[in-house]
Amino acid sequence: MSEQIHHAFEAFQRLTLVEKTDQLFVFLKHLILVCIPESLQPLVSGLLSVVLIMSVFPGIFAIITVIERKGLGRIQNRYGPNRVGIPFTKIRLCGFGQFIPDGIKSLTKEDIVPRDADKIVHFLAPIVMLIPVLLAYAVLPFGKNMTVSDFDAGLLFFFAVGGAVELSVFMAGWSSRNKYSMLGAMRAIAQMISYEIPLILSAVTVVMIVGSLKLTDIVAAQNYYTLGVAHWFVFTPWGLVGFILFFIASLAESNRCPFDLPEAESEIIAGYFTEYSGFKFALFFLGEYLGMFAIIGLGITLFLGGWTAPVSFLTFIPSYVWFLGKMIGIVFVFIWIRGTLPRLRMDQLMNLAWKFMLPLALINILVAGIWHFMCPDWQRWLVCTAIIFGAYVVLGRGLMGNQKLGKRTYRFAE
Amino acid sequence: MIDEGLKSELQKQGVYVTSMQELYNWGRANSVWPLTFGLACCAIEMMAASMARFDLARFGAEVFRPSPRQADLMIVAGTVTKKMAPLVVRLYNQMPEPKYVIAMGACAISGGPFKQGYNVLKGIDRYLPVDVAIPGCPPRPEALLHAIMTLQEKILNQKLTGPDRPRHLNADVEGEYPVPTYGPHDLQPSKNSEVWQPPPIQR
Amino acid sequence: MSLPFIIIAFVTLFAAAAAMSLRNLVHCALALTVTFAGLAALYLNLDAQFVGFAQILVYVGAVAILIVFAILLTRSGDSPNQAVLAPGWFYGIVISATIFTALGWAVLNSGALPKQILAAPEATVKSIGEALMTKYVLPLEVIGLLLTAAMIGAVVIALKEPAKTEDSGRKS
Amino acid sequence: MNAFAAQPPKNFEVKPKLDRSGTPIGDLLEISMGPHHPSTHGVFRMDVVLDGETVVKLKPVFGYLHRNHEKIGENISYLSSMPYTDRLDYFCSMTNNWAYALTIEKLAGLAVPERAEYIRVIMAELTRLQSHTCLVGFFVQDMGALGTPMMYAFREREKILDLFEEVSGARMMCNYMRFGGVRVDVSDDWIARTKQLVADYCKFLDEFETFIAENEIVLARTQGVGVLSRELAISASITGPMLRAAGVNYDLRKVDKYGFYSRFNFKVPLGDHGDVYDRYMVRVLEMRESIKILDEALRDIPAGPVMDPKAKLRGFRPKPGEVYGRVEAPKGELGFYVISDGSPNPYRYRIRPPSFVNLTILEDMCLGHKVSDAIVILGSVDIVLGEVDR
Amino acid sequence: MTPLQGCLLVSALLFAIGFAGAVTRRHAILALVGIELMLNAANLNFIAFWRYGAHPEAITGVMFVIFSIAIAAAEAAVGLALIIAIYRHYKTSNLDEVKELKG
Amino acid sequence: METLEQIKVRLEQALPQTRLDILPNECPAGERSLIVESSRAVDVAKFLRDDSQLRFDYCSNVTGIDWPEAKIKTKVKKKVVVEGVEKEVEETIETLRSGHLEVVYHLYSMELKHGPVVLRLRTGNRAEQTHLPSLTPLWRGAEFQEREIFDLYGVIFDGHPDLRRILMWDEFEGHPMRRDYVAPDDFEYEPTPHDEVLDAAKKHYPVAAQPEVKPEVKA
Amino acid sequence: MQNSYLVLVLLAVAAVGFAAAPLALAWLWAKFFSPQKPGKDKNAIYECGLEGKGDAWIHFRSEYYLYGIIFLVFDVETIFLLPFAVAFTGLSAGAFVAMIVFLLLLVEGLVWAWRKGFLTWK
Amino acid sequence: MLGEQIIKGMAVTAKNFFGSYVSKERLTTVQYPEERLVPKENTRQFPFLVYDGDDAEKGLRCVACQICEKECPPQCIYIIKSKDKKPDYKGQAQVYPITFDIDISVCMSCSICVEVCPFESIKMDTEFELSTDDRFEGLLLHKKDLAKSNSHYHKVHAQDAKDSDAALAVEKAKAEAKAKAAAEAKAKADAEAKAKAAAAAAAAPVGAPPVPTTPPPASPNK
Repeated sequence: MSEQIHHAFEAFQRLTLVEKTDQLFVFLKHLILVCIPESLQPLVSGLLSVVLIMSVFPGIFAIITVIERKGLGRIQNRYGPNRVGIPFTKIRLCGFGQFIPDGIKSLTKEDIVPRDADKIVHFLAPIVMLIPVLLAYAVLPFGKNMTVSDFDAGLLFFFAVGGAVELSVFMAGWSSRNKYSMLGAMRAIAQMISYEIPLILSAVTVVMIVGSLKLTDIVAAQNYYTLGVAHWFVFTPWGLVGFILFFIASLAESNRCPFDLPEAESEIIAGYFTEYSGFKFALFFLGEYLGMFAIIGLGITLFLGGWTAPVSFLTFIPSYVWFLGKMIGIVFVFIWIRGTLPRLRMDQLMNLAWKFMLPLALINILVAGIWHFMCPDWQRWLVCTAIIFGAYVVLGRGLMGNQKLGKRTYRFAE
Repeated sequence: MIDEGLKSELQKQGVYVTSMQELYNWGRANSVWPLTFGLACCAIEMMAASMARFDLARFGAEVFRPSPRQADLMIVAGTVTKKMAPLVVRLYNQMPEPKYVIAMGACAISGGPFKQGYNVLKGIDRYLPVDVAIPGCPPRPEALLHAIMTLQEKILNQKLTGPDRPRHLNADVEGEYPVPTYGPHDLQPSKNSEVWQPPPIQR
Repeated sequence: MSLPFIIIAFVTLFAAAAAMSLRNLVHCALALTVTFAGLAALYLNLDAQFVGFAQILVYVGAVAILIVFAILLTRSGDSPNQAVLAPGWFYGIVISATIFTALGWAVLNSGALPKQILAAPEATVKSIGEALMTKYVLPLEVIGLLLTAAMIGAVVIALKEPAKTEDSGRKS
Repeated sequence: MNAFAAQPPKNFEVKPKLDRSGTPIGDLLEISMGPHHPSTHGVFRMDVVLDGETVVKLKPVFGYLHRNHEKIGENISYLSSMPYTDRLDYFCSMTNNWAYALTIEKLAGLAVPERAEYIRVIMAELTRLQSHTCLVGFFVQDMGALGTPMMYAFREREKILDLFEEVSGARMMCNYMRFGGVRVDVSDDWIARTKQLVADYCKFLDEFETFIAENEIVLARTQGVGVLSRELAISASITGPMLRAAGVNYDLRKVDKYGFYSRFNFKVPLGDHGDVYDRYMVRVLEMRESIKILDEALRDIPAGPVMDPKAKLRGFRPKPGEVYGRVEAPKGELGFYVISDGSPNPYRYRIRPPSFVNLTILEDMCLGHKVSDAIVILGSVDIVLGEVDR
Repeated sequence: MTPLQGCLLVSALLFAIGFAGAVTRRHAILALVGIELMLNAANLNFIAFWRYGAHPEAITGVMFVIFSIAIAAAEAAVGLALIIAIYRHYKTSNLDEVKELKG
Repeated sequence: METLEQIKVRLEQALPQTRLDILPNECPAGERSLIVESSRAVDVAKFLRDDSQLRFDYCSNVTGIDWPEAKIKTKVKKKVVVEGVEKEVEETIETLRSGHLEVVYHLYSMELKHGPVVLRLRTGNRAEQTHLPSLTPLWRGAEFQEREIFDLYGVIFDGHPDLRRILMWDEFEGHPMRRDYVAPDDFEYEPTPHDEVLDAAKKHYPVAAQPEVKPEVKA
Repeated sequence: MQNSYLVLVLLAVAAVGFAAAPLALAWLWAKFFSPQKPGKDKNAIYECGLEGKGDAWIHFRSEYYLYGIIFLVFDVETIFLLPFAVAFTGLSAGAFVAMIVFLLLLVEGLVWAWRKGFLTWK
Repeated sequence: MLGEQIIKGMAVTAKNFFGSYVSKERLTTVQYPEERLVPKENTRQFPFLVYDGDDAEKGLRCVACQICEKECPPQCIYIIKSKDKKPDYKGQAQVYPITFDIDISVCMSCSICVEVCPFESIKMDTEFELSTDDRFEGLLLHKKDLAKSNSHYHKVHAQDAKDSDAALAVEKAKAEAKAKAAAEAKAKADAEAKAKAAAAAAAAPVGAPPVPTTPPPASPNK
């Protein structure tokens, strides 16, 4: 056994410093694994990964809630939470401790289950919500050699479990037996199923070019540099469109503004979790954010090169830092959008999904095919861009122009 | 004779309970989520308090929850009419414990300028246990911030156990307050004498 | 017959039984979802990864939703006191028990079943894709036709308009 | 078609328009939106019947803030009613004050010094600015924006409130005007700062318009939603920006020429579609016109007293008679109808609130739209419950 | 018992459960759900035979299941649409009542 | 705009057998009003709305007024010959005013931008003859205001499409804006007791008689 | 292969644990310190402060179902599209055309629904 | 172009976000307990009673005329007059309030009491940090809570206080001049008559409040 440890160390020694920082966690895991009997290795390996996921992402969630409140505050010309820090001390930490009292409070809040509610389903809904959300993390490559389980059909797995979130939302809304919850649940399902198709179809283009559903393969396909700039798929016409479609669809899938209809505060109170109090409500919050992180992680993997650096001279930064950095960056954009845009209406939401995004995603598949079959020179750029742009204009006009939306001029009476 | 080990054990437990109490109170005090609930003029000042100039968010209290299930604090901001009073009480009842009430403005405290009206409740404290009252018509947004700080102070001084523990920790105290019904001229009953015990008129 | 297989099979069958016997239709649908998920797990257990995930995608993600919709779209008539079982349910049970007995007997006593266990076969997505686009192109197109027909048919059936009356007026 | 031609009012029988098929495909869902609802602007309640998400019936329910203004006003003196008018439309205490003061001045035949009239115009237009700004903020929030437009609106409102507070002593409940003038004179410094604010306001409006006015989502949510025809608007006594958005040129500042509005050069923006977007844009354009008025008023304000020396506050007993006075409040025509019987208290003290009357056609505008639209339409009516229920 | 036999037994039991449900429950949706279960039981057989069968290198079983899933989905869509249509017509989704109403 | 007299003349021509009175108004603004008998109110209103010179298409304000029975003291100047000299003497005449409810409509024209014409309708008395025709079918804007008058004054508008209580709750009895409405006694506690409060409190607590209204010293 | 599914099981268990542990903690807290206080109003359905009228479990409109169908069809389509996409790089243009035909068949249904106005949410 | 305006809108929020780090204009928060807004000249919250000098009891300007009590719209002032009299700032003997309560749980901060007060004795304070959990006693301000010195008045409303002092000084001067004139006029009369006249002059304003000469152009003819 000591020999194995020695081997591991030796292999680690051979790496450069950059690689060492990059592979630190992989090495540590490897180190632990070689110390235990072989029969237990899969279990321990899984446990280690799970523990890492369960500690990192909920932690990010906690911080993000504060960052979101502070960021929205800044957008709105104010400070946001800045007085709560570490308990028992006077340290304020610029308010970054705000999530601790929120957590304590929701833990100690009374839990109310409505009399007429379906109590079992009402109880199960928040728990069921977390399962698919966390399962989705199994296939994400967080860094170089840092994929929990690299399935052959990893992408399909992601979409498959992602689709199961609808059910928990439905469970929550239906079991509460509240009209607002019910409306929220129906809206949530209609919205999620509508945006799942563009989400999948926009990812199909990447699969076509890479030729694998393995997320590690997809990252590897983007991990080379020309003139120091990475070959991320977002830098191709089809990739850009795919990324934008994926981005919009992921906003909708994670119920974020401007697609937050299921919990539209100004219309249906709090949507499907109107009747949830205490920690169950916090679990929905957690589930929603973890789902958002997961789907952003997938978006990064598909279009933004996963854990790779955008330019070659930045590759010294560890891969997991890139991944988390990109993820948090996109979360910032989500927050930014939330601070800016009003909400769509239900029919507009559906129109956008079915009449704009779905056709565009299908055309994008065609474009990806053309891209593959055309010889790699400037012509294919031109052709692909032209097709996509034409489709965008036509579909966009169909979406906006049908109702003659636009700027107006006004009369003035003396 | 208590031996030393038991004594230290007890002390440890005391410290444990105390620190838990402090943590509990600290958590509650710094995460007071109000119910989105505006009645009248004061509601505008309540909104102003959550806006950029005054920024209620600094106290971690900007998360206005539209559903009473997720709210901790009911800011009764404005005139409570008799037509509205049963709804206010019901909303309060539907909030989970621990919950607090701030009566913001003269109307909410006592009916204020409108107390002569036939449809105006002379103070929400006839039906609900008011924790903090803010005078003013309407109170300035800073006054609301001050009230939130007063409330936080009050929460921080609450005991977790013992006879003087707050209402929500006491199993013997009812969790709900009776909702009045509409009568021919007035609400029935016109007050909840469990909550409302005014000092006798002396003069 | 590994332990995971037994557990999964038990859960699946239990959920299936629940789905067929619970009173509340939504509960039935949820139990059914568990059955589908369990089946997917069985497929995974049988090394059919793609099929397993496809099963989750289609059945848990889509068919279950459709069933839930259908339940919500057709309630109100069913009062809870009504009998949930059709008359003659007893015969149904008997017949299905008979079927199971016959099948079980056949399975356990059949000599035609291969006895040796081969190494786990490869059914990668790539191989499936290649097979799909070469050998199975015609079925693929037929399935496309079928799906389109099913979609149009279902839409027409579900949204059939009994009478053309006035337009719904102030629509946005 | 002449819009002013006598039109029969809309049919009151509102047939629940169900589905394209004519038969209900689903059950109708009865929801009461409010009184405790995040976007009914207070304790307003709409009993909504939904078919799916489409509104097939909508009954407004009032009275949750019925504070008996009129009864109290009949039992207290003329002067004492003045602070109560602040609390009618609690965004616009200045215009409420003015309407009441104007009515009593008409009743008692009081004159108002020139400077006081100018101050009134300045205050009223500042009020209009802040009321419309807030409305626009609220209205975008009703559409689901997370408070950001509202925060910007309130940021500007605070600046105007600072000016109000400096003069009258209170942020919202100014209680500033009196019969025959205004309570306190404004300082030159104040006028200078108001000029500054007015100059800056255009910048804010420009920024706000880039922010929201042509945003695709806002366009999609507002254009063609909640259309109000000219005929119905006139028949239903709609006033204010709502009426003008429906294309009727009727602005009391032009029609009645009260105050010194005839001296100022401003125009009345009119909409052609009468939908939510027009109501929003008419308000925005009105703000720009208000800025013009303010510019002129702040430039031309004369020196002089601010109170009619004949006016007396205490023991005010007008001769018997009755009068109806009205001004163009930000929300529409705000009228006071006062009957005096010669005693210190009015015999009848009636308030004609604009938003109460404007709500008449809420149901007509909402029917057939989605529930989300109902919220936006309600937002575009711009109600303030203090005024609706009084 | 070989793993294949286990799979086949589970499949048979599933089939029986589905059949029993389809026959005994009054509610039309549950009848459909029963049929769906029976289809799934068949799918399980396909996979089991592919996995433990004689020619696992040929992926016929998998392909069959994929097509079968597609067909089952189409069947569910049309079947549920039928139930909805029946419900709209008869205001019940109870099979017996529908029978009675039909006369 | 035509004067009220002209309008009256034209109305009487157009609608014969309609009794119209003009109520004088002493205040400087001098908005006099047209009293119309309730049976012809709809016709008069229609005329006012549709006449091409009047076009009162905008009903701004609808008000209810309660006039309970009261003794009205009016001072009349009389010429009396006292000892051969004609003298003007003021004499106070007391007349009994029968109680009634009044509804006042303020009509304007948006098209011609003139107004107002004040239309007054009176009920027979305050108890049972409280029916008046509703003008809501003519001016939709009167809908809620008439409902409010029904709620607060008890005037029943015939022909109103949706006459329900609007401000008070449905179980409410009585009409609170009437001048004889007695508000519920709920001034149980007032930290600064004023006379009427203490009177109310005395009624409320008949047993524990309250001390003098304002005792000398407070402890 | 089997081992990689172990992680899934572990994750699922962890998810349940992650949800259940705080709920259990909250339950313990309620048990020992802050007692549950159910009541008539508190456990009634929230409806803007009014007493609830009518049931929320109503029969919904079939428009929802329509989207369900189209979703299902496209969802099924993806299980054909994904293997195709994976094999795409090694396939001929003919196979690509075949897949485009397959897609066009589905798009035809979509276009039909679009034309008929079924895609318009009502 | 679809999406163009959305991006413009996002640019506005981005401008505000980054602006909040550099410009005060884009970060308008006043962090209340630590920072405070600059008090405005006319800000009013709740009334207080002004007294001159150091003794709250002796220097109180209020003469319990009860005008404010009558005019207060929400009826939140409660006054009990004294039976005896004490000299006011002009030296005239005046009644004074034994009890002067203001219920700030009712007060609507309208400042009508200030306007109608002929004696410059009730003014508006700017204190707003009054939130309390004691609704009954905590919000009923008695005379001792209400009485605040003139210097406090100067602190909260500098300009107003100056004007008010000036008006009082004029009045005082007038009263003195009047007294002097009266004294001179009466100088020729005999001692008894003089004494009588002085007593009468002092007693005169007790029944009705004196005619004010202060800014509110109102005449107390109640």
